[in-house]
Amino acid sequence: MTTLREPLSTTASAASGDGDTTTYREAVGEAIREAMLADDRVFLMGEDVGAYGGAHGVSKGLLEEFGEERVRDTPLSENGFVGAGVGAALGGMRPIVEIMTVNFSLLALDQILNTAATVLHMSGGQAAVPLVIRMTTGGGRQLAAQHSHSLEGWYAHIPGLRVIAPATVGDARWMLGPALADPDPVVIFEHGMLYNASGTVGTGPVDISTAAVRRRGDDVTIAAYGGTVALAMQAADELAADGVQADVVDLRVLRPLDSATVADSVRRTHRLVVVDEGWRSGSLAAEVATRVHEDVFYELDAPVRRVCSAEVPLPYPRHLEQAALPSVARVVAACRALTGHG
Amino acid sequence: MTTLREPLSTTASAASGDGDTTTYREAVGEAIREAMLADDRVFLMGEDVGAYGGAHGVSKGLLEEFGEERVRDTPLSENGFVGAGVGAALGGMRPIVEIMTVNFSLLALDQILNTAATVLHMSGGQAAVPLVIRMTTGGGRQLAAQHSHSLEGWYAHIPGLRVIAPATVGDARWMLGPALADPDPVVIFEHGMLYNASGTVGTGPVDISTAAVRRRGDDVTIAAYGGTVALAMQAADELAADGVQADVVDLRVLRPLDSATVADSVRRTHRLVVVDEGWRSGSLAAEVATRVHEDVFYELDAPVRRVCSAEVPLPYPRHLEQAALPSVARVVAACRALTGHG
Amino acid sequence: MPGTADVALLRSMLRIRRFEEKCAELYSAGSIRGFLHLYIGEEAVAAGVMPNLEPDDAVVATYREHGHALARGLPMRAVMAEMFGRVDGCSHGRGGSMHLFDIGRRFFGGNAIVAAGIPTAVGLALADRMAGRTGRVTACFFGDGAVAEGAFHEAANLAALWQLPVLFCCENNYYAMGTALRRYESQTDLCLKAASYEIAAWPVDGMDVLAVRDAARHAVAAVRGGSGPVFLELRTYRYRAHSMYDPDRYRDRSEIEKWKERDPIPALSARLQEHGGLDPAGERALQDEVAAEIEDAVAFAEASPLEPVDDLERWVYSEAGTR
Amino acid sequence: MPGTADVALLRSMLRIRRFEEKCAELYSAGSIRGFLHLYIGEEAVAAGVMPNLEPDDAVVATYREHGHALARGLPMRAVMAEMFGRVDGCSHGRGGSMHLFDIGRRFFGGNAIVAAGIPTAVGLALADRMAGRTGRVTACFFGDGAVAEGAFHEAANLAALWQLPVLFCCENNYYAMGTALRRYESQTDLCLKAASYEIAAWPVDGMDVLAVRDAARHAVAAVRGGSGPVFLELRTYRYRAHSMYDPDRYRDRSEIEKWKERDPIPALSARLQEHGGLDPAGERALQDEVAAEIEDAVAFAEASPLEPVDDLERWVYSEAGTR
Ligand SMILES: Cc1ncc(C[n+]2csc(CCOP(=O)(O)OP(=O)(O)O)c2C)c(N)n1
Ligand SMILES: Cc1ncc(C[n+]2csc(CCOP(=O)(O)OP(=O)(O)O)c2C)c(N)n1
Ligand SMILES: [Mg+2]
Ligand SMILES: [Mg+2]
Repeated sequence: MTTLREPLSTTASAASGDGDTTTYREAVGEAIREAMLADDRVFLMGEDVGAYGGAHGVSKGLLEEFGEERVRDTPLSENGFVGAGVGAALGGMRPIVEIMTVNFSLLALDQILNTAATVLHMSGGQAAVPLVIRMTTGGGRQLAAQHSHSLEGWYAHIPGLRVIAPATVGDARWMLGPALADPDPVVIFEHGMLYNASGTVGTGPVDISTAAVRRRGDDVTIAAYGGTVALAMQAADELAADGVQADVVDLRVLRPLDSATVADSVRRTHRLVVVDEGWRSGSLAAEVATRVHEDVFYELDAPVRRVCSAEVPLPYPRHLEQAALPSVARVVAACRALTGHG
Repeated sequence: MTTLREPLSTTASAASGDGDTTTYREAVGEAIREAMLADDRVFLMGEDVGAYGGAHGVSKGLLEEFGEERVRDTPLSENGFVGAGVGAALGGMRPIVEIMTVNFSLLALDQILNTAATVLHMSGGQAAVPLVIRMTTGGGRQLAAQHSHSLEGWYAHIPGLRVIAPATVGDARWMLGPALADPDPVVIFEHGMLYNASGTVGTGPVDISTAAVRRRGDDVTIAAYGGTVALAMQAADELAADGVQADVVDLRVLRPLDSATVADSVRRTHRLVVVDEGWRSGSLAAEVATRVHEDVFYELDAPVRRVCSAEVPLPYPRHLEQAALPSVARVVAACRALTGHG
Repeated sequence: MPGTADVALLRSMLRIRRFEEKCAELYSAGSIRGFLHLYIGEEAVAAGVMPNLEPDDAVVATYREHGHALARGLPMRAVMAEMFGRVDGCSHGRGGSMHLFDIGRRFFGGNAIVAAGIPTAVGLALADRMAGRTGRVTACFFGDGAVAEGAFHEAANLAALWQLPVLFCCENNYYAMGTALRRYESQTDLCLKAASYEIAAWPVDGMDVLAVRDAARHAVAAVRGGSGPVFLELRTYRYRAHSMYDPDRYRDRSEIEKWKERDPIPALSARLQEHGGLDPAGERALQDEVAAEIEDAVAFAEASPLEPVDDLERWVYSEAGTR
Repeated sequence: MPGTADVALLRSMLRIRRFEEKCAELYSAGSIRGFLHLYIGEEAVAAGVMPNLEPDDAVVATYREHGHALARGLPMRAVMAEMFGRVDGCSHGRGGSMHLFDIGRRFFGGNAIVAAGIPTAVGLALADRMAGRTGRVTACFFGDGAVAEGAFHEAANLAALWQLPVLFCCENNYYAMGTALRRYESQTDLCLKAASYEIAAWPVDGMDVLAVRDAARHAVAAVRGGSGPVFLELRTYRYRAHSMYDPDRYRDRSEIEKWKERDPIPALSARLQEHGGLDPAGERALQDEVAAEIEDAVAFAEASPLEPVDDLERWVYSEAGTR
């Protein structure tokens, strides 16, 4: 497990004195707990969020604290309970619906795209859906071809949604509040490899509209999100040992995508590597790259490089899975190729 | 209805003497009929493909000709019957599964991604799925926010699938055969605005691995697919009147995406406009643009431009729907901006 | 003994029928576009169920929902303007025929994905339960075809498991587009599906508006009482094609004619006349009143402006300060 | 009277149990990774159903399918090598525990999306029917949890509507991960779901391998005869946690202990010994034989190479000339 270091700077909280260390898992759980304490309309619903304690242990203890009405174990019925979440949101509640993993979210995608994201528009502005959907994403745990997808890019394509991907313990702790305050549906991606990561909680709320610069450097920009931010940070360390200083942008808000922060960085560095665990073709990285080409083409010394997953359903054996996923080495190599330090 | 003109060149058939004119609808129907006559393993399955004649009239007459076993009306159960198609393909049949429109395909996406596209890999090469899935896509008929999606880009993101988008009557007629011959799953997108288009049938089969250059010009490249190819051709006509000659590339095969043909064109024209009916952020156009930036960055006079749909669920009223969709005027304007003829 | 309530039912059905006949005309004329799904023949269902609901109850419907919108009390003007795509439409013109909304009247659309409104209804009922708004009902209308979708089953189980106040109104018109019920369901007794979730379920003659009204009254009372969901299978028939695109080749004309013999409008009218609840002059007055309302609605819709193109990207996200 | 067939059942269950006990050990040792879902406690189901199937029949299973793979006749070596992710694995090492495949033996996986294998099974049966391969059966295994998924319902309707030769084997172990059946199904009699599609359905004591074998024999015969699908609800219990990640906090130890009293392995062993089908020496020999087979399989798996990294992108598409 990679431990994320402290962000060097975030656009959010005035980096306070709260130096408590906790895990990402606990940070998410605490965020849910706080929201439920603060607002009766908030409840948690999903497969095994209650008696089991959450497939990833996030909601352990919440059933005992809040009871079965507000910590609602559901049947295996992704389309059904996500749809019920949409209805409950229309009915004035503030549901947090957990889809165990992004892999199963395909079963609920109709409800997410065709109803949750769309009903405000097709009702001419009447039917807002203040729904939060959380799901685990990503590979790296040898869960093989059906349990390792990284489909954030698809969700980031859907008008009407806000899509966020907390990569730090602080963001995991503090982005849920603003997500629940948002009048429209928000999808939160939690990378499965992050739950055990520990870091400082800091203070919140964290703003859910902008990317965060996690490290400053003038030679190359590395843009990443979710599970790949840690890779970017490690790559930046390795590069620094060679005298190459990388700016690391944690995209963090995938829709509406804050490409302006990336473009600003590129204006200084003139080089960009985008790291994305999605399959390369049609990846979110393509959107980031395209926007940067569109916006700051003449600032670029070379075309944007992408470090993505190989275009293969993730294989079970570790050596093949690791070869398919973005790695520190591949990020470093891409940066070196751009900076001429190859 | 826009009528597509004859392709100036295709990489396919040696542009034969067959000058028969027919509609896109009839061409698809005839392709299915021919395949069913030629191979007992081929059958058609989907909602209303039989007694109704196909929601878009494509399969009219096939039930009468082939009977209920081979022209199989299904319940409204997209996940179920697409999954049954996967199973039938594993069992040695060559199913053509029709999903009425891409909008409903979300309900079947689990079967498509997690089983159809993945089972070959996760079985270590044993379980090939020779399945063809056809679906109607796109907007333009005032069908509003839930019936007008253009999600080709999502399917083009999925390893294990081949994704094709016939834009001409000839491709509609001749791409099905090779799709059925493919040992792996092929998804075919038919744009709803094309069914009434008429054109010459030509001869086949048409190759399903390469893009087709539909018109030659040296000043700017317009890449488009499916429903937007006709816009690109019209835009090229308008530009020609001003002395700007556009190369029009019909992408046609969206996965594996033949970006090499686009790059080749850009090497001559040094300018690229990508037209895509998908919502702009995370569009297939982003992938095309990114690849061109990656591959021929130094050939470009200016960043690639995208003409996509506005990021809004399509509204019902015609004036708003048209404003949201790519248009000839927007394509022309993008080309003019690039060629300095603005 | 028929009373004014029964005349109101007749009026309700007539409004729907005449409204839709006008819509068909306007479709041919090009004023209405996109998909248009007519409810003609099925009016007794919406007209019979709706009077049992209170303003605080909620309604979820499908793309074939003009009847439900009108019976729920959406002003005909706003519905017609929506058909035209004008700013005074009940969905501000954005939705059209398939997406009629009026949140103030707790009319939650207008969902054009088959069966997709059913989980929404379950969620609305869940919200009522969790917020302690006891006694509220959410009525959800959907077709026979929707029962084949997994979404129906998932939602039915949730509603029954959590004992939620949902009234499932399955409008069985025996066809899903061009596919007859017996050609797509292995077991055509749809009440059995509900029963397999322990949901009380019963069939109702959907061509008899009084039968519908009475059955729905009992069902609504049960749901309101908190004993969990109820499922009504309302057996009815669509006279017209599925949509304006449908060549309607999949059924015999004689089948349609047979159902028309049981048309709920003349049946109720005859009954009322027989029992003295309405005389021919009263009936004529009713017809005239409805015709005038429709004429007024069309004029209203025609006069209503189109939304400015500059507003295209409105309502993708809530406007600041909405909540 | 017990016979050699019954000893074979005992062997089959023992192979599964010991194989999985070894896997749990190897998981702790790090040789097996990812998800590992143990079937321990449920062996009587796969062991009892499988002998009724012929080589031409097909099997579809879930992520909890070691038992089904072994009972179907996949060589233990190939299954163990797959657990290790090695090239000699039955899925060439690509799949791991959740994706065991052997198309030659018509074992179609190993699907780890709950309920997603059910439509596949329906399609396999459809292929048999359309290709005129009468008398073939497709057996589909899935858990109680899968019944809540829409996919089950859509597939059940298709199978019944088209009278396809599918044997639905619902392994009801009363839990979907940590959620008890009564907490997620409004009606816990799962046979009623099947019945609502006109599918013959009956419950079976899944802890009694002879009962399973006999029930499955009748069911397979019915399906083979062409009278459409049959649904068996096999009542059983999982002794271990859902997966190696599961802290198993959601049930009482006493519940587990109660089910263990009905463990099918000692039960059959006792029965065999009582009726003279097996003596203590024979039982010891059986145990030794199984232990030796497992030892051999582990050695085989350990010796099998890893696939070269350069082959990473193989099998995303079929290799030329495959068909
Ligand atoms: C998920 C989905 N699949 C297909 C369609 C296309 N479609 C629209 S209505 C319809 C038939 C629905 O039949 P039923 O539920 O009986 O309602 P009815 O139209 O008869 O009122 C179909 C297939 C759709 N809108 N949504
Ligand atoms: C569609 C889907 N949702 C959730 C999961 C996560 N998951 C894996 S197994 C399981 C429980 C399944 O229970 P059941 O069907 O009873 O089978 P059992 O594990 O008891 O054999 C869950 C929730 C999944 N794999 N697929
Ligand atoms: Mg119907
Ligand atoms: Mg279970």
